[in-house]
Amino acid sequence: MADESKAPQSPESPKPAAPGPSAAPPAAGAPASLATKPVAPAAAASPPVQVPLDNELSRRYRERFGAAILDALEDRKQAILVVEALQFREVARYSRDAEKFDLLEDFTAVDWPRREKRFDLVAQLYSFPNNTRLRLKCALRAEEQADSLFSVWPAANWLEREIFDMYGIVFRGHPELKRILLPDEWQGHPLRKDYDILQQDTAWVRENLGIESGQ
Amino acid sequence: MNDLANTIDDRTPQRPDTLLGADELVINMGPQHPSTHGVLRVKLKLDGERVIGSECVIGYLHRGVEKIAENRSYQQFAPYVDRMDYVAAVSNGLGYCEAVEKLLMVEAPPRARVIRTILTELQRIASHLLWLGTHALDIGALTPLFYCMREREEILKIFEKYCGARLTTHAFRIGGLQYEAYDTLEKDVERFCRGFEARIQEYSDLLTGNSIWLGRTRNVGLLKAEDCIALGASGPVLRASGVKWDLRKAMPYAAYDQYKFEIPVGANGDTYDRYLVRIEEMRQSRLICLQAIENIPAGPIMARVGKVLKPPPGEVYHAIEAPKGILGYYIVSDGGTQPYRVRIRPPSFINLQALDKMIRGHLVTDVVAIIGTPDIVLGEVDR
Amino acid sequence: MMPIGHYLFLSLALLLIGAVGVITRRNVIIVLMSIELILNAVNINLVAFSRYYGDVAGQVFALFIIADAAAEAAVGLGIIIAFFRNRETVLADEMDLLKW
Amino acid sequence: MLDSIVFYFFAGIAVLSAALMVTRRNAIHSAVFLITTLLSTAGIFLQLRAEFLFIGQIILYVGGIMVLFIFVIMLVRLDVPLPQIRSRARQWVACIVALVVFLEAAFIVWMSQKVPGQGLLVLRAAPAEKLPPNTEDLGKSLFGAYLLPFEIASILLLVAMIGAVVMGKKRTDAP
Amino acid sequence: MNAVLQGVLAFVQTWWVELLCAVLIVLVVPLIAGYIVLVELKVMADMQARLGPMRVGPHGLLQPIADAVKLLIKEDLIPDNADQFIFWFAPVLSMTAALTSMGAIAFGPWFQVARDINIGLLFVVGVSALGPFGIVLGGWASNNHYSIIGAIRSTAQLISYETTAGFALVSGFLLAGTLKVSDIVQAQYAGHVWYVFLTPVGFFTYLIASIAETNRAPFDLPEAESELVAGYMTEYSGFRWSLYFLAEYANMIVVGAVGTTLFLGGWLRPFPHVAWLGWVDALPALLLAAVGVYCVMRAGKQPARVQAMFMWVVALLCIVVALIFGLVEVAHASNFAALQASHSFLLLRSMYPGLYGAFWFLLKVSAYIYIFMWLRFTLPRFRFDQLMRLGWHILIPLSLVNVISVGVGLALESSLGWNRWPAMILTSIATLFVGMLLIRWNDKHAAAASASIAADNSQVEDSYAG
Repeated sequence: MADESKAPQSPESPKPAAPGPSAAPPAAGAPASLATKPVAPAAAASPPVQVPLDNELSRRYRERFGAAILDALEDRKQAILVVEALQFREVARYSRDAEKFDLLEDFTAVDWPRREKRFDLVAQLYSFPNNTRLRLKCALRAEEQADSLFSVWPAANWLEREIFDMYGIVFRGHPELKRILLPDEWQGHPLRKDYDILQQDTAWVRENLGIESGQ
Repeated sequence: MNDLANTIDDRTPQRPDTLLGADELVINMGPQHPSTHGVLRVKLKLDGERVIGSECVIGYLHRGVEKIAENRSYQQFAPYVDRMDYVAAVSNGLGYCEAVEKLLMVEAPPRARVIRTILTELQRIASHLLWLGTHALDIGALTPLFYCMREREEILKIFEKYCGARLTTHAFRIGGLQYEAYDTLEKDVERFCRGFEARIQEYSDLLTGNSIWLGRTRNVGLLKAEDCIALGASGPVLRASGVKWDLRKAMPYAAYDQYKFEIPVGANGDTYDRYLVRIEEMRQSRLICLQAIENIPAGPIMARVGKVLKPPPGEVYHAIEAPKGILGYYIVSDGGTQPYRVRIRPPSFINLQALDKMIRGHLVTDVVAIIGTPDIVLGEVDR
Repeated sequence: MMPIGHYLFLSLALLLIGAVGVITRRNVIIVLMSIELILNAVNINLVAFSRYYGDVAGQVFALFIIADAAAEAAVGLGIIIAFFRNRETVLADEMDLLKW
Repeated sequence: MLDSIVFYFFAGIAVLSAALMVTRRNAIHSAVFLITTLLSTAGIFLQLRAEFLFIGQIILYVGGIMVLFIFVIMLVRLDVPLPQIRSRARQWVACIVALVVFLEAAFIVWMSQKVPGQGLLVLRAAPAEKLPPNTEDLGKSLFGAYLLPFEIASILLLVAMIGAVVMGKKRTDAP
Repeated sequence: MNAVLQGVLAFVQTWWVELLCAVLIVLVVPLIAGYIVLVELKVMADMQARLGPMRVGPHGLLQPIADAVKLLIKEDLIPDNADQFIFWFAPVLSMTAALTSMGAIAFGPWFQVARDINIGLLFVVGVSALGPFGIVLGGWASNNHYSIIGAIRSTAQLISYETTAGFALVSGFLLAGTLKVSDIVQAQYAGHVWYVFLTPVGFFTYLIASIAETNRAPFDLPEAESELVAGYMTEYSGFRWSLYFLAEYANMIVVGAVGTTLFLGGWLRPFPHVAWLGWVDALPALLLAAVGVYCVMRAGKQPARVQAMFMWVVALLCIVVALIFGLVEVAHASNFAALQASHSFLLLRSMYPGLYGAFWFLLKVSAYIYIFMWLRFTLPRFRFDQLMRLGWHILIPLSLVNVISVGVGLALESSLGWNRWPAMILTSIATLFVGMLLIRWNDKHAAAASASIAADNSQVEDSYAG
């Protein structure tokens, strides 16, 4: 993450309406900002879209993992659990074994460059027996490594490679962590917010494609 | 055998599991290979003609769709999703529009939803037809391809009449539809559906009972239900392995809750089952279309959404049953006019992961027979 | 028709070339091929005499020799394959084990 | 006249390609030259009115045995040139053997000249009309006078086939 | 010098018919092969609800010529690491083998190069057995994995199916009692029956084996496009490629001709003994005339001058040939005493068997090749082990049993004095029964084998990696 230093003047600027860290959607940044949680500021007229989740499911998780469950939310009727990063794999395993969330539907990341914990990992789980979905989230610092979910769901293999490719997040315990969509020698991680949409690895393009620019 | 091996001098390395002890052969299939369905590259490690390992090399078609999404407004991005699974553009559009509608907390009016259902089901048939033709071609049956293209053409003509485009249709808008159904839509769909049953029978006559076809596809590329779920494989691949599960039934969207249809399942999860499941799905889609055109509700086709979409901050995940499997959209909004993050869960990408599991231990010839069965579209795999 | 000596000299030439091949080459497969060549030289002899005496017996024996050559090739190549699998070589002078 | 042209044509090709066969480094090239030799030998058979043997040579030798050779050469990856003879001694041995055999043959030819009318260089062929239809005649002797050798040859082939299968089979016995 | 010249002249004088036939074969076969390709495209199009080539000439009639020109002027590539000599030599070998083997085929009672060769059909089979060398050497010389795999596959396949074809031919030879081509046809004429009716199993095993020998679908694994790109031909282009291509089609003609000669009555017209069917002989003249007239009608509508001119040429050719046919037919049928003395009349009359024989022969060969095409567009491709299983577990035993049963039938005829028909029907039924048993037994084993592969697959240790 050589470009870590560039993060502050990141290209979020093309979005004038982009809120600062304090106004960030509460769900995503939860671990860093427990205090800002009840804000839900902008939509004053309409009911808040994110409400705390308090049902059987979340209680079971809290009971099992205690403080590791940082937050439980419901956003547009979709359940979200925010988990301590170190406990992420354990929670995932518990979800698969005890709560029967047997399908890892999707696994991805979101970049919040202004936050202290920059990356959110987001896993969408689905349970065949109960026909319900659950979203697990955890937040990571820029240089922090995550635990690979590969041992829980083999499906995580390529998904984690893609996250590594696009965000540069390293997964501990992944059998073969290398780029998947971009060429192996590519510099930079395109889905980070500080990677401009026009930016590219011109050196690679020049060398391998024999043209000045891919644009 | 062990002590025999010891009498041999130490220079000779022991490689018992390769043909004649010769080196493993690494064969490169693709990206320019006639049967890899696009720019997929598979490196096959062979012992003789038997596959002992494989690696998919993808990304040749990577365009950074998710990055583009963060720099376009919600409406502007909609045409881009058509370019992912370009043989099922309508389904992609449906998933995206519904996801954004969920994010906006609006719902498309009933008429729009029914028309969406009709077009999406036609698209499913078209996608399966293309799959069937190319898959049969991979196994060496030339003729079904042309029959399939003939029927697909009729569907594409309906699309063309509806929205002017055949392939990348951009048929739907966030909040409903832009175009009212043209006058003879029902009639066209009905004519197609009425004739289609006989056409499916034609393919079945050519393939289903053909003993060469059976020999090539039965017990080839087996994938057990547990493996499917562990690897995230969805859609016809999952159903062929015997899991009776379809998002259209499990979590109905559009207007699927109004129609009766069956979920076909396979018994073994081999190539033949995947073929049968897709054939049966075409029949079911035909039935859905016939039910839908019987009663298209009147009313508006567009919900009230503003010209500028500013969804409240938050996030939503919405998935539909695309022809190839679960097509999911995870959209994060920061309250602005552009999505903060759009994550697309491409069914092809995740189904492709199961390829290695399917082809191990088979012959190279079988790889060709198997490679088509997850029904991958590289535009979607690479995005 | 030419006198039979021509055929005999042709046969002799092939036989000699085959013998040289057997002695000088290290590659067992080429040694085997040289042996085939020798058998072939013998065939020419037999067929020529068969023609010159108007008797079909020579040709019958030539047929037997072809059958024999086929058997020899099959067994020889079988040995080579078995050997190659164990030793990864086909050089005659490296085949020095009586047992493996 | 035509006869001798045909003979020398085929004989020349046979000797030339036989020589090339034992000198090529690449086993496949050797095989190709051996095929050429065998084909021209087949031509000589035809010139000798041994039609059945001609086609037998092509089908069995060329179409069968040589295909087997090429198959094995490809299978064991012998397409790389191998080192030639290590010692000069062998070349000397070869030369001496060749010389000795040649002298022997020349001596026999010289000896045979002494019998009048039967010398190898003057012995002429039986007249063509004396020859019966080749294929039928061959068949009759094979299944008549030579029935026992024929059966033995077929048993030999069978044994060879089984032996080859046994040796060529991949050993899968567990330790 | 003079002596040599005289020798050559004498040679030509004795052998001119044979030489002419040989030259004709070498010149005409490539053209015919080109048109077989066109017919194949058209048949394919017809079966697939399309039109096929339509651009060059009316209904694409000139397409083969355009293709040939394209192939000839294409750049001729030799890969860097290829074995130059063998790469050059292999396609020539294939083509030579295919054309040489035509030498012993009788396209009608006259048209045959090696006329009195008493090994007859065996020559055809033997020389076409050289074809695999062209394939295997070409594949090896290309220095390409696809090519080598294609070459190895094709060798194994050809050797296996040659055995079946050989046994099938033996059953025919047994019935005919000779190897000589013209005698085989005469035997069928004298016996009042085509041998396909006496030994149907022999014919069908030969049919299947011949499809496999010519590498046609569903046995086209050596060049299976979807797996091996183009198999042994992958690295070939331009002229060399077209040599392979021609060899393939020439081989189709060869196997078709062999099958026709041995099982379908060679150049005999259907029911040659039935006098009142004589009007059938007028068919070729009428057909050709019709084609000629059609060409004349279409010539005016051609977009390009060249095309129109070519159409005229084709039309003229057809009509001239039709006229010759007609004249010969008339001369044969008519009985005018006045004409009997005329030299040209006698010449025409003597041409009759040759011309009509060739017509019927080629018609049967075309039907045979049509079966090839039909199967190609209907069936998927075999897998290699299935192909081998079919060859070794079903076809070879079946054809072997068939040889024995034909032998038994002949023994019944000669020693017990049975009629040929009942003897053959009885033995054919017995053979069919054995065939059914074989197929059932094989099905059981095939299921077991594929199940074991499947089991193997699940055992293969894998880490989901990659």
